[in-house]
Amino acid sequence: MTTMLNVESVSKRFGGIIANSDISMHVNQGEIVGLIGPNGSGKTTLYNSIVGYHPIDSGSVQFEGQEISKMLVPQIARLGLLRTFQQTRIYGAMTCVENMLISVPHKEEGIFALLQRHPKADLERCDELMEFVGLYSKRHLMAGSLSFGQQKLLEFAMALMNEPKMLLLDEPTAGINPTLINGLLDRLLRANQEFGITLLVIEHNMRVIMNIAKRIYCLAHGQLLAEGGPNEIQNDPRVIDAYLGAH
Amino acid sequence: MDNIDILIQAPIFNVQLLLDGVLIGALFALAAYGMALVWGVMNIINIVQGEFVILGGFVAWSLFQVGVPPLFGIPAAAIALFILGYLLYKLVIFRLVDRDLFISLLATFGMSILLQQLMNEVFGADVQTVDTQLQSWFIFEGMVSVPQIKLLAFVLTLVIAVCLVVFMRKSRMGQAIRATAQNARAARILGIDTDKVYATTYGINAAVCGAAGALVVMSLTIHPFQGLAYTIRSFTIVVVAGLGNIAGVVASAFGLGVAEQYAGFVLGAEYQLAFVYLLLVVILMYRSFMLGRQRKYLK
Amino acid sequence: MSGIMSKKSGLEIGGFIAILIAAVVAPFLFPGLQTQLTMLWVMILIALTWDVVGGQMGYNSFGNVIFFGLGMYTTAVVQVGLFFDVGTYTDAQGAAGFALTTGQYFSGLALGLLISALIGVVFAVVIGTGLLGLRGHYFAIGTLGLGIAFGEIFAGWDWVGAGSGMVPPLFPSGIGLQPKVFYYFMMVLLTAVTFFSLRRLYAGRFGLAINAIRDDEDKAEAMGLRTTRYKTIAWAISALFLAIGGGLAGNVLGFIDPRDSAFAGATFGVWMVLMAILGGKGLLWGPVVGAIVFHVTQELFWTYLLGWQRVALGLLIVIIVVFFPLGILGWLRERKPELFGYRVEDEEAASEGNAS
Amino acid sequence: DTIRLGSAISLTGKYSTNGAHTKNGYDLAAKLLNDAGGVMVGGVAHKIEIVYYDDESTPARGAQLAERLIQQDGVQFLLGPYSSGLTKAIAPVTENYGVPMVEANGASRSLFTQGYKYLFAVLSTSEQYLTSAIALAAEIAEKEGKKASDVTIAGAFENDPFSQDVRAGVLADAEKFGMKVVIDDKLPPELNDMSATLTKVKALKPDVLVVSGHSKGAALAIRQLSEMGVQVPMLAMTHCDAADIIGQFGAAAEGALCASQWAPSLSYSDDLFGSAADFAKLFEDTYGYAPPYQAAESAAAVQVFADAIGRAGTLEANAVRDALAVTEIQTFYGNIKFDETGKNIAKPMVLYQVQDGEFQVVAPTKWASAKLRYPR
Amino acid sequence: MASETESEKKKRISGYGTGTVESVMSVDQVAKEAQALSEQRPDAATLRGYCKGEPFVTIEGLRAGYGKMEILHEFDLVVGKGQSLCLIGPNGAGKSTILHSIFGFTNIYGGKIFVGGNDITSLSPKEKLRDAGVAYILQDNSVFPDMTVEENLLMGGYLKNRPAEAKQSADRVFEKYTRLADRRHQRAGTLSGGERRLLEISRALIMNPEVLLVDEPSIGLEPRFIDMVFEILADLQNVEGKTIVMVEQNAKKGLEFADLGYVLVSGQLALAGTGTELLENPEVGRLFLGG
Ligand SMILES: Nc1ncnc2c1ncn2[C@@H]1O[C@H](COP(=O)(O)OP(=O)(O)OP(=O)(O)O)[C@@H](O)[C@H]1O
Ligand SMILES: Nc1ncnc2c1ncn2[C@@H]1O[C@H](COP(=O)(O)OP(=O)(O)OP(=O)(O)O)[C@@H](O)[C@H]1O
Ligand SMILES: CC(C)C[C@H](N)C(=O)O
Ligand SMILES: [Mg+2]
Ligand SMILES: [Mg+2]
Repeated sequence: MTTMLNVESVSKRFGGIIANSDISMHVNQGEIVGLIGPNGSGKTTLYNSIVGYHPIDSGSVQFEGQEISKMLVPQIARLGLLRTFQQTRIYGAMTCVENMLISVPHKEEGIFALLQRHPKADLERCDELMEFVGLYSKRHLMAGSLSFGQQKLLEFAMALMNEPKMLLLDEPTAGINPTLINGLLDRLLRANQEFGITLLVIEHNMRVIMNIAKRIYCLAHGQLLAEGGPNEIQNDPRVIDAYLGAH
Repeated sequence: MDNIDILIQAPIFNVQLLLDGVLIGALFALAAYGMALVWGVMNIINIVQGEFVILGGFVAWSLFQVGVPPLFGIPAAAIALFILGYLLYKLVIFRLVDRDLFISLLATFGMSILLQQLMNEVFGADVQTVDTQLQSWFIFEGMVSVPQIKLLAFVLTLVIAVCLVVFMRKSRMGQAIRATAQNARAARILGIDTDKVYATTYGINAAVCGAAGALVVMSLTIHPFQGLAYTIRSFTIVVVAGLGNIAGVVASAFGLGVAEQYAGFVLGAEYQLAFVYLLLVVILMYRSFMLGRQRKYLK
Repeated sequence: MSGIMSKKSGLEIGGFIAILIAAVVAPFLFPGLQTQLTMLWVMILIALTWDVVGGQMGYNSFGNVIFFGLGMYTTAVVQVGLFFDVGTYTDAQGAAGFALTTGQYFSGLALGLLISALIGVVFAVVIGTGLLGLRGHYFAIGTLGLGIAFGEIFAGWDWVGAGSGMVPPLFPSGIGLQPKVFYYFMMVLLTAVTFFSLRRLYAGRFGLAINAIRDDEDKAEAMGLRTTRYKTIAWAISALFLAIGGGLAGNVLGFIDPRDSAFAGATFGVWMVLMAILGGKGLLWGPVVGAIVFHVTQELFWTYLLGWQRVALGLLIVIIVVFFPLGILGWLRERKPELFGYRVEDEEAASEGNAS
Repeated sequence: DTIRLGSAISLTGKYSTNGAHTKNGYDLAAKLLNDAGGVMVGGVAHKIEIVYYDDESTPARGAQLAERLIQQDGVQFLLGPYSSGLTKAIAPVTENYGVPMVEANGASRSLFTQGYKYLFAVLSTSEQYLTSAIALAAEIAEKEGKKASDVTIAGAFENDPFSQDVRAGVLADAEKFGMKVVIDDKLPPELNDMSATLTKVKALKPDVLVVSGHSKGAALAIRQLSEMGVQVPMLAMTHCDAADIIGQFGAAAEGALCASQWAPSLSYSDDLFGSAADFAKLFEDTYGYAPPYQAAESAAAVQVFADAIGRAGTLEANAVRDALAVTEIQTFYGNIKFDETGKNIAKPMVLYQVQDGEFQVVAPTKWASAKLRYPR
Repeated sequence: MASETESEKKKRISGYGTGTVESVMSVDQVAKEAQALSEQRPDAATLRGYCKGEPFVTIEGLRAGYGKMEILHEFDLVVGKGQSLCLIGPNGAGKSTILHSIFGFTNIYGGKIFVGGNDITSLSPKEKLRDAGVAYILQDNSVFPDMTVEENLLMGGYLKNRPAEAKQSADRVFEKYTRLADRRHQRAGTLSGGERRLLEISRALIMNPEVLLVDEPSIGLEPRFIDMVFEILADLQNVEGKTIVMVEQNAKKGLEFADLGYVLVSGQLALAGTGTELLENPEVGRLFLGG
C-alpha cells in the first residue's frame, strides 16, 4: 500500500491560539480514514493547512510524495487533492449542469483551451454523475434553489467530476436527515470502491464514522490524541474522556 | 523641487501645513464618522454622505440669512439633518438593509443626484458661505495662522468622537446599535427593534454630517454639487481606519488632511485630488497584498 | 449559456436580422437622431463590456471608465501625433493649420484604435494584478478611486491639453462621407463584434469560470480554477472593446474633456453599471436591453423635464435598484425560467422539489 | 411669424448660477424686443422665441443638445451656452450644420483660432481679462523706482478652458514685461480648500496674486486670504461680482481687482435698453438682483441677432451669417464689431477695484471712476 | 417523570447515537413514501389529544413562506404549558420556517398563532419577547462576536428595565456553567462551536421566557456537548417549567427528549405522537431516523 497523503509534525497557531501542534498522520491509497475530535480541536484547521488555505508554521505535507505545504490552493487542487466545506458551497446562480461542467479537472491547459466549448465526454460524465447522486431530473435547475441536502449531494458530485485522487470531506452529514445520511454514505463508499478515491472524513456523528472509516485519528486541543480502528478508538479511554463521553 | 526647498529653508511652513491639514481633517472626520457607522451597522455604503454635509451647510446658511447667529446653525443643522435622515430611512434606506452592498451603493448614488438637484432648485447654485466674524489667531510672529472657526471644528470633532464612543459603550441605544452591527438577526431575537436601531443610526449619521456642513459653510464654501468631494474622502478615511473604529477615523482623517496639504503644496493644487485617490488605491492594494500573504482577502 | 435566445433557433436568427435591418436603416430614417443613435450604440457597448466583469464575474467595477478614457486619449494622441507634435497641437487648442489629408485621417484613426486596444489590454493586466485581489466593495472603491485619479491626472497633464481638453482631428471633408454616418456604422460594427465575441465566450468554459468566480470564488479556487488568470482575462477583454469604443466615442463627441467625457465616472462610469443592472446583469442580453431602455428614457427626460431631468433620473435610479435589482430580464427569468434554459426533466420530481 | 433661437444652457451642474444669469439676459432682451413689436424681417414683424435645453454643465451633452436643437427643434440660430468649455463643444456642431451662433460666454481664445465661420462672440477674449492688471503692476513698479521685471506673480487658475486661457494671457503678459511667475497652480473644479496654495503665497510673497476659478475660486480666495493673514499688494481675480464677494465678505474683499466685460457705470447706450445703467435697473427690477456682466453680454447677443437679421431681411442662414460678419453697432453693453475670426474687437475689458464696499472702475482710464489703491 | 427513567434513557442514546447505516433510500423515494404517510395526517382534534392540560402554544391553519413562495401549507400545532415538542422531517420540509413564523421572520398568508390564549400572529419580535415571553435560539450562529461572553449574556436582558436583574441572572448562569465563567471576559468570537451553543442557550435563560423555540440545538456539536445541551433543555423544562418547541435533525435524540413529536413533510404535518411513540414507529424509523 502506498502512502497518498503524509502529514508530518504540522503546527499552526493563530495569535495565542495553538490550533494544530505537531500533528503527524498519513492516509494510504484507497483508504477511508476518519478524523474526529471535540469542537475547536483543530480539525478544520488541519484541512486548511493541507490544502493551502494558510501557511503552516512548521512541519511538512506531502501528497503522493510531493511536498505541497508551500503550494497555493488551486495548484494543490489540480494535483487531485480536493476538499469540501463545512458549510456547503455550490455556485448558486448557475444550473446544476453548469456547476458540474466547471468542475472538470483543471489540469494543464493553455489560454485558448479556456475559450473552447465543452467536450462531449464532459457532458456525458456530467449526466452519469448526476444520475449517480440522484439529481438527474433537477440538472437544469438553478443550484441555489435546491434544498440543503440536495446541495450537499451536488457538491459531492462536483467533487467527483473533478476526478480527484483524494477527497477531504468536512462534516459531510451535518444537518442532513438521518435517512439521507445513509444514502450519502452509500455513495461515498461506492466512490471509494468504484472510482478508487481515497477519503479523509471529519465527522461528529459516530454512527457515520464508525461505519465507514477503517482507521480513525482523534484530535484534542490541537494535538493528536489517538489513532486506530473504529473499535479501538471507541474504547480508548482517552477518546472517551476527551470526546465521546460516557455511553 | 522648489516647493520642497521652501519647506526646508523655512520650516515654519511645515507647521502651517500640518495645522491646516489637521484642521481640515477635522471636517473630513466628521463626515466620515457616520459613514463608518452606517457601513458597519447597516452594511450600507452611503454615497449621499457628502450631500448631507452640503445640506447641513445650507441649513446653517439659510438660518444665517434670516438673522440667526451663525453658531446656532451647528445644532440646528444637526437636528434638521437627523430628521431628514430618519425620514429617508423610513422611505428608502430600510429597503437596502440586508441587500447586496452594491445595491446600496447605487441607490444612494441615485439619492445623491436627487438631493443635489433639489438643493440646486431650492438654494440656487451659487457658492455660499457664512461669515462668523470669528478671527484668526496668528502665532510665530504672524507666520502661522489658526482660524478660530476651524479650531472650533477641530474641538467639536474630538468632542463628538468622545460622545460617540461613550454613547456606544454606555447607552442602551448604543448597546443595541453595537449588537445589531455584529449580528442583526441575533439582536432581533433578543427583542432589539433593529428597524429603530437602523433609523437612529442613519439619523445620527445625517446629524453629524449636518453639523459638519454647518462648520464647512462657516470655514470654507459650499454649493450644491460639491458633496462628492466629502463622500470620497469619507470613503478613503473609513477604508484606511476600518469599520467601527472611531479613534482610527479621527487619526486617518487628520492624516488625510495633512497629506492633502502637502500634496497641494509640493505637487500643486492640480494633483492634490489625484494624489489622494491614488493613495487610497495604494493603501487598498497594500492591505490586500499583506492579507494575501496569509491567503486572506480584504472583504 | 445564460441568456434569452442563447439557443440557436429560428427566433434568434430572425431577431438578429431584424436588429441588423433596424440598425442599418435607422440613421437614414431619422437623420435628425444620428448622434443620439450613435450614442445608443456607445451605451450598449459600455454596458456590455461592464457586464463581463461586473455582471458575469461579480466584480463590481466603478473604474471601467478608465479604459474608455484611455481609449479616447490614446486614439486622439495617435491621430494627432502621427503627423504633428502633440504638445504644440494641444497648446494651439486645435487651431487651424493642423488639417489632415483623407489618407492621413483614416490611417491615423485605424492605428489609433489599434493602439488603444493594446493599451487598454496592457493597462487592464497591469492594474488588474493589483486590484483584482480586492474583493467585494473594496474592489468597487479601489476602482472608483483609480478612475477619479485618472481623470485628475489627465486634467493636470498639459501635453494632452490638461483641463482644457483635447479636440480630435477634424474629419476630412469633401469625400462624400458624413462623419456622423461613418462613426455610426463604426460603432454598430464594434458593438456587434463585441456582442458576438462575448456570446461565444460565455458559451464556453470561460463563461462558466467567471460565473463560478462570481458565485463563490473560494470554492472555485478550491476546485483548482486559475481564478487570477480568468479574472485578468475577463478584465482585459472588457478593456479591449471599451478602449476601442472610447477611441470612437472621442471622435463622435468631437471634444475630449478629461473629467466630463473621458474619465466621466459620474456619468458614463455609473451609467454603464446602471444600464447593466436595469436590463439584468449577468445575462448576455441584459445590458443591451438596459442600455436601450435607459438611453431612451434619459432622452425623454431631457426633452420634457427641462431642468428637472436629473431629479427624475435620480428617482429612476433609486426605483430601479430598490425595486428591480434583478433587472428587466432577471425579472423575466424569475417568471419564465424556461426561456432561459432552466427546466425540470419530469413533472413529478418538480412538484416535490422541496422535499429532498 | 417667429424667429426660433435655440440654446443649450447650464441649468444644473457646476455652472448653473452663471447659466441662469445667461438665460435671464437672453430672456430679458427677447421680451423687450417682442414688446417693441418684434424684429422686422423683409417688412414682416417676427417675434423671437428661444428654445432651451439643460446641458448639465457638461460638454458632451452640450454638443448633443446643439444638434438636437438644429435637427429636431428646427431652430434657425443658436445662442451660446455658458462657459468656454461648453462653447468649444458646441461650435463644431453649429459649424457643421452652417447655423450661425452668437455667443456671450465663451471667452477662450482657442474658440477663435479654429477658423469657425458661423461663430460670433460679443465679449472680449479671456487673455484680455487681466492684461490691464499686469500692466498696472508694471506701471506701479516703475513708479516706485523698480523695474517691471522685478515684479513677481503668483497664479492659481481653475483647470477649465476659460481659466486656463486667462492664465495663458497672464503668462504672456508676464513674459512681455519679464516678470517672474513664482506660483502656477491649477485649481481642481471640486475645489474646496486653497490653503496649500495660499501657504505658498505666504512663503514666496509675490507682488501680484492672480486667481481665476469662476465664482468658487473668487469666494474661497477672499475668505482664505484674510483667514490666513496673507498679504499681497495686488490681488486680481475674475468673477468677483458673480461671487458677490462684497456682500459675502465685506471688508475682507477690500482692494481686490476684478476683471469685467461690462459695468453699469459705462457710458454706452442703445435704443432698446437705453444706457447701461438703465439696463441694470430694468434687470434688477425684473429678476431681483443686480446684473452681473454675464447677463449683460447675453442680452447683447440677442440684440446682435436682431440687428443682423433685420439687415439681412431674411431668415436664410448664410445671409444672416454674412450680415453678422459686418455688424457694427453700439449697445448698452458696448460697441460690437467682429473681426474675421468672429470675436468682438470693438470693446475693451474693464477692471474694477473693491473700494469701501463698492465696485469702482479703475481701468482703463477712459472709464475710471476712482483711482487704484495700492497696495490693497 | 421519575428521575431514574430519565437517566436511564440518557444512557441509551448519547451524542448522535450509534447503529448501522444499511437502510439506503433515495431522496425521491423518501419524499414519495413520506407523502403517502401524510395522507392520513392528524387533524386538530387529535393534536389536541396529545397535549396535556390547557393548550399553551397553538397554531391554526398556518400558511407562511418567504417572498411570494408558500412553504407551509395549513399547518396546525398544539403544545401544553410545560411540555416539549420536537419537529422532525427531511431537509427543506419547512421545520425552521415554523419557528421563523412563530417569531415573525416570515410572511404569513393565513392562519393564526396563539400563546397563552393571546393571538400573537402579527406582533413584532420585540413584542413577542416582551409581551408573550417567546424566546428563540437560532439554527446558526447568533452570538455577538466582538462582545465578551459576559456582555453577550447581559444582552439577553436587553428588554429588562432594570439592568441589575440581568446581572443577577448572569451571575447565576456563571455559577452553573463554569465552562462559561472561565471565559467570562473572552471575546465570544473566539469560542469554539460548542461553547458558543452553550452561550446561546444560557442567554435564553436570562431572557426568562415562557416559551423557548430551539432550532437544531445539536448541529455541529461534539457528542459530549450534545448531551450537555439536552441536559440544559431538560432542566429548563422540568425545573423551570418552560414550554419548548424544538427542531432537531438528530431525530433520535430529539424524540427521546421531547414529550411530543411531529413529523413534517413538504410543509405539511405527516404524523404526530408522543416522542416515544414516534421513536418506536418502524415507518418513522425507516424514513426519518435512518433505520
Ligand atoms: N482564522 C482563525 N483565526 C483565529 N483563530 C482560529 C481561526 N481558525 C480557527 N481558529 C481557532 O482554532 C481552533 C481550532 O478551530 P477549528 O475550526 O480547526 O476546529 P474544528 O476542530 O474544526 O472544530 P468544529 O468541530 O467545531 O468544526 C479554534 O479555537 C478556533 O477558534
Ligand atoms: N430565506 C429564505 N428565502 C426563500 N426560501 C427559503 C428561505 N429559507 C428557507 N427557504 C426555503 O424554504 C424551504 C423550507 O426551509 P426550512 O429552512 O424551513 O427547512 P428545514 O426543514 O428547516 O430544513 P433543514 O433541516 O435543512 O434545516 C426550503 O425549500 C428552503 O429552500
Ligand atoms: C463670460 C465669462 C465669464 C467667460 C466664461 N466664464 C468662460 O468660460 O469663457
Ligand atoms: Mg470544523
Ligand atoms: Mg432548518
